Amino acid sequence: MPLTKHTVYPGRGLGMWAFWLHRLTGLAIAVYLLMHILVISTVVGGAGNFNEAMKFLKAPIFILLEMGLLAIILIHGFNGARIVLFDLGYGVKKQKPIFIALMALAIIPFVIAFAVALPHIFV
Amino acid sequence: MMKHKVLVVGGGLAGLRAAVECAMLGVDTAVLSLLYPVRSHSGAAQGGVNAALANMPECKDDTPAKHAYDTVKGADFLADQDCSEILTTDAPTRIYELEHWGVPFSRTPDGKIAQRPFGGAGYPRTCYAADKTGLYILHTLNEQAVKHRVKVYNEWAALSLASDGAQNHGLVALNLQTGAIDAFAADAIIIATGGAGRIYKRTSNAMQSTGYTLGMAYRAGIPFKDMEFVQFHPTTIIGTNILMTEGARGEGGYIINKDNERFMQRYAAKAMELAPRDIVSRSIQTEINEGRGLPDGGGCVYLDLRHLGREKILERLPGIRDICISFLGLDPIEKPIPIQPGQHFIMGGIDTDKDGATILPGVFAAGECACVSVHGANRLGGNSLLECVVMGQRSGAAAAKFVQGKSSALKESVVADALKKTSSDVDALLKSSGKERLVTLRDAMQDAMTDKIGIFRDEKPMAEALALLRELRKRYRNIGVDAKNRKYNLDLLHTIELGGMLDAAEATAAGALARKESRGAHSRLDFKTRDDANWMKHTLAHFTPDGARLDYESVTVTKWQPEERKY
Amino acid sequence: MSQVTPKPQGVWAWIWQRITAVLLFVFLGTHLFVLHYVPENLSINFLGVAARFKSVLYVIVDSGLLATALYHALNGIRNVLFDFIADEGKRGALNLVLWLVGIVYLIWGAYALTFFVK
Amino acid sequence: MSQTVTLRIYRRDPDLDAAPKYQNYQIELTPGLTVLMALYHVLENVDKTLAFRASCRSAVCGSCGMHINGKNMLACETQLAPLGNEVLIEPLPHLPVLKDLAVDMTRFWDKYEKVRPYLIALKAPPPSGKERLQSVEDRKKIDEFIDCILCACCHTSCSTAWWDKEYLGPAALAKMYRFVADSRDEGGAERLQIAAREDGVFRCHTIFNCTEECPKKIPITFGIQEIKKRVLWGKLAGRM
Ligand SMILES: Cc1cc2nc3c(=O)[nH]c(=O)nc-3n(C[C@H](O)[C@H](O)[C@H](O)COP(=O)(O)OP(=O)(O)OC[C@H]3O[C@@H](n4cnc5c(N)ncnc54)[C@H](O)[C@@H]3O)c2cc1C
Ligand code: HEM
Ligand code: SF4
Ligand code: F3S
Ligand code: FES
Repeated sequence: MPLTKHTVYPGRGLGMWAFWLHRLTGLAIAVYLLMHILVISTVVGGAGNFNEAMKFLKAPIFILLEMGLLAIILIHGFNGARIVLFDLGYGVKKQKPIFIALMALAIIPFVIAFAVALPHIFV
Repeated sequence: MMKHKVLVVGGGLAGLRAAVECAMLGVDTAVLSLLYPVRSHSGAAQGGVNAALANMPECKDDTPAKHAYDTVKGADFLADQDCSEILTTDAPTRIYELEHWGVPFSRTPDGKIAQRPFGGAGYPRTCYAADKTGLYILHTLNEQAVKHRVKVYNEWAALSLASDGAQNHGLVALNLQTGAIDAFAADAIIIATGGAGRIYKRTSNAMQSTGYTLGMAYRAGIPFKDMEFVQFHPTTIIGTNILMTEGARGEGGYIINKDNERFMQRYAAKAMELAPRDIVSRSIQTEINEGRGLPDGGGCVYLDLRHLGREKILERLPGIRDICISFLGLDPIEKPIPIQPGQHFIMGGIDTDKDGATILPGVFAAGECACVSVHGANRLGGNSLLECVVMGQRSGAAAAKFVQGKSSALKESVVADALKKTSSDVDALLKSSGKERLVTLRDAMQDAMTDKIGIFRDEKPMAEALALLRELRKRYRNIGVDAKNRKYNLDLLHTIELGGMLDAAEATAAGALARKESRGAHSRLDFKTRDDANWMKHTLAHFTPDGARLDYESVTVTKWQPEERKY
Repeated sequence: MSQVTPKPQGVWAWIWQRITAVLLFVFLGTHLFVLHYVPENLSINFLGVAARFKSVLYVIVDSGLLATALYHALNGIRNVLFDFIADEGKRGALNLVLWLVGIVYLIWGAYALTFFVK
Repeated sequence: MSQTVTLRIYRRDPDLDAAPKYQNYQIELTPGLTVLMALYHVLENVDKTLAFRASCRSAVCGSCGMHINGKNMLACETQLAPLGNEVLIEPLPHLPVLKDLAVDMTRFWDKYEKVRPYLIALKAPPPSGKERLQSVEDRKKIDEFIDCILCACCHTSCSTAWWDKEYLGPAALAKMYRFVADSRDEGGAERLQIAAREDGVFRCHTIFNCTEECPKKIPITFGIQEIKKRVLWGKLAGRM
């Protein structure tokens, strides 16, 4: 028998967006992690190859991407803290304000990192 | 063809309680229900269920006997007193049992089941669970049915009984989900299909409380008892007629007409809005009839809570406020609530004995559709849920006993014949080019019942209504349906239901016209007083193709002689 | 009433997902701090990395990160996929694949991390 | 001055239609008109083949859960006027459609039955035959969760329940919590075993749609989290 089709529930529950953010960022970091380990581990192959690869990655565009990655990690990490909090039994009935507060909090380390990275983007 | 020892029709309080009883006794039992059991109208009951538990300090010396007396007096002495005594004697056992099964009753400070006062009762003896007693009991009984693995045929409508005249062998039913018609062979059938409020235009009952199965039993030769006794609730909201509990007036609400007048002072100067239900209903109806209704002489008056103030409304009547906001789009803190009296309960129904047995062997009935009679001419609040669990249990036990003691085999051929006949009837209905339509006939019936067999009754309008209903029954033979597909065909279902509703309505009108007195909920303008000499008797209505044939049966009196009803 | 069939319980995986999450907060926090808040580290080159990999403390942090992140990431992927795979057999196969990937990565990563430690 | 609203209704008889059709019906807005009453108007006066479920029309029976303008709600308690000029009415998401707005609830009831939805009392009732005592405070603990009317609005808004057909889902778990939190229930360990299985509480990703959509405002996710916690401590203490 046929079902109605939805991929995302059309309601606008903040909790659901938090879930989707968490899931997509998690998967993104997971993919990145597997690549990252491979790339960095080429260091065992000696300076030549490694520096060759890294020079390529030093372009400002990659630093910007790096900043994007940081944002993703911060979202996932701070929301992860929210999930763990709920699993310990705290704050379940206040999920929305807690989400907003944590996301606001996550902006702080991001801004600092961005400020540090800024000079390298425009070299 | 499906086969069961006991087949319960209806999954409300009465049906589920009966099914659980049979299952606990080890009898093969199934429930056949038009609605998923938890959707039954029992879930709408708010106030509570009566039993003399003597749990509150104010009711330490309450007893089942006092409860029985209150019931008989409330019934205006038309109840069979032995039955009322059974009802109230079984009550504590049944309520404790519900508690053991998990009903989340509200509690007293010492942890017992809490009780509240209700109209017509000498003590606070209505056990309650917040303002959702019916919902919680219904769900708990459904849980017990799951526990005892009772098979449920969900969304099946019973259409006709399969009787050979001497005994019943099963029934024929329509599977709404597929549109198929099939037969069930069963040694015993328990009909527990609830009220018939939908024969009226304005009713607090659910859409599914049509009373179709009353007509089904009636056509199989089982008489109705006391159909003319219909309870009207004074305060149901306009439009949907959802109930506004008596608590709204209990907290101090006013009722006003279009001139802003608290008109109850003209009808019951002392009790005002808190006069008994029937009196308040009659007063409101008089105002409307005499052109002082709203808007501009229309069909309602106002229940005004504004003077109670925001705090009190939020604290004591939050449920009422929610209903007004959701269903009327108005906030009673700021605006008065348009209300009108509405049909609420039928005291009469399928005639049964004190074990739920009807005169047709193999057919039992319990709950609001049955008339034992414990409510007589007027039911007390909180006694109806009680009747469902007490009579549900008793009819379940009686059906189990009947099945176990039965020697003669089921005649499946009778069931097969019934299936053939009913199937061809339904096929014919689907194919029919009949000119008449559901909505026209139904609206005419509902209007006639509401206007002429309503709160006030009088010879002439009642005779007109009866004639009209007989006419409608004739026209019904020429009815057709527009939706031709089988699956989930609501047009077909509602059209079939109308047939049974017309039977119930006609019998109600006939009984009312014949009863020349005023008793309980039956209030005649031309015979204003109770007449025990001539009318202390039950009306029995028997089916004939031309309309009800009436005869009468005496009322059982054990301890209490009739006296004037004063509160 | 439907019979309750005992199935393998995913509770421990769930618990470890939380434990690794908390650990990651620490490890990843340190890792990112070292990389993003110390400006010299922003440009990655062989000498820098090799130098860091000589510091025992750093290697300990990154080893911890490696193990927890691998577990957390692969178990996370498993969680997502389990929403769509109901079949017991396929779930088993997926578990196996993820464990293999995890172990291979762990060995390879550990080898690289400790390469410069003398 | 009369105002009209367009009802855009999902129509499908799976026996006849390969794909759903959306049909428009114009309806005149009257004061207090609910979505359900508008549907009855269409059924009785415009299109008699329309199928939907309803009974109590007062938000207690749980029949009329539907997907209205993108959210699950009870048609009977929803006023039409604030929903705008065009109102989209579809069946509850991700349950097989029987016909039009009526869905096949089998899967939903299966989950309900799986959680042993009845009071498990191992000890006999008090010898007096009277009620088990329960303090007012203990009774309060189940206040919210006993209000469930099994309308399936929660279950059909939960993405996990959409994807993982085995997942018990929010309604069944809310029912489980209703017993877990009831001081009279003695099925604790048995219930937690059920909750701990692969199809149990640990498949909940705290999406919160269930809690958001429950017309009875039951904090379902809270209940699920409470069960998780109990299973967790049971596991850690080696009790399970
Ligand atoms: C708003 C309201 C409030 C009330 N409050 C109280 C109160 O506080 N206290 C009190 O004591 N009483 C109260 N009552 C009265 C009481 O609720 C009812 O009398 C009682 O619940 C009826 O229960 P039942 O089991 O007989 O029928 P119902 O609960 O109506 O169940 C009928 C069953 O029959 C099934 N059915 C119907 N037709 C068919 C068919 N053709 N084939 C198969 N199945 C069919 C339905 O699906 C349903 O499952 C109230 C009534 C109303 C309307
Ligand atoms: C900063 C530390 C981190 C914290 C606090 C954290 C927290 C969490 C938590 C609690 C979950 C469980 C969600 C659930 O079951 O619903 C989760 C899931 C997940 N995490 Fe993390 N995480 C962190 C870092 C990472 C990293 C570094 C990766 C990738 C390498 C990652 C990838 C994932 C994935 C793929 C999921 C599964 C998503 C899902 O189930 O929807 N996480 N995380
Ligand atoms: S928990 Fe709420 S949404 Fe879910 S079935 Fe119960 S009442 Fe409906
Ligand atoms: S929406 Fe579903 S995933 Fe959990 S919080 Fe509710 S059950
Ligand atoms: S019709 Fe009963 S909940 Fe809407």
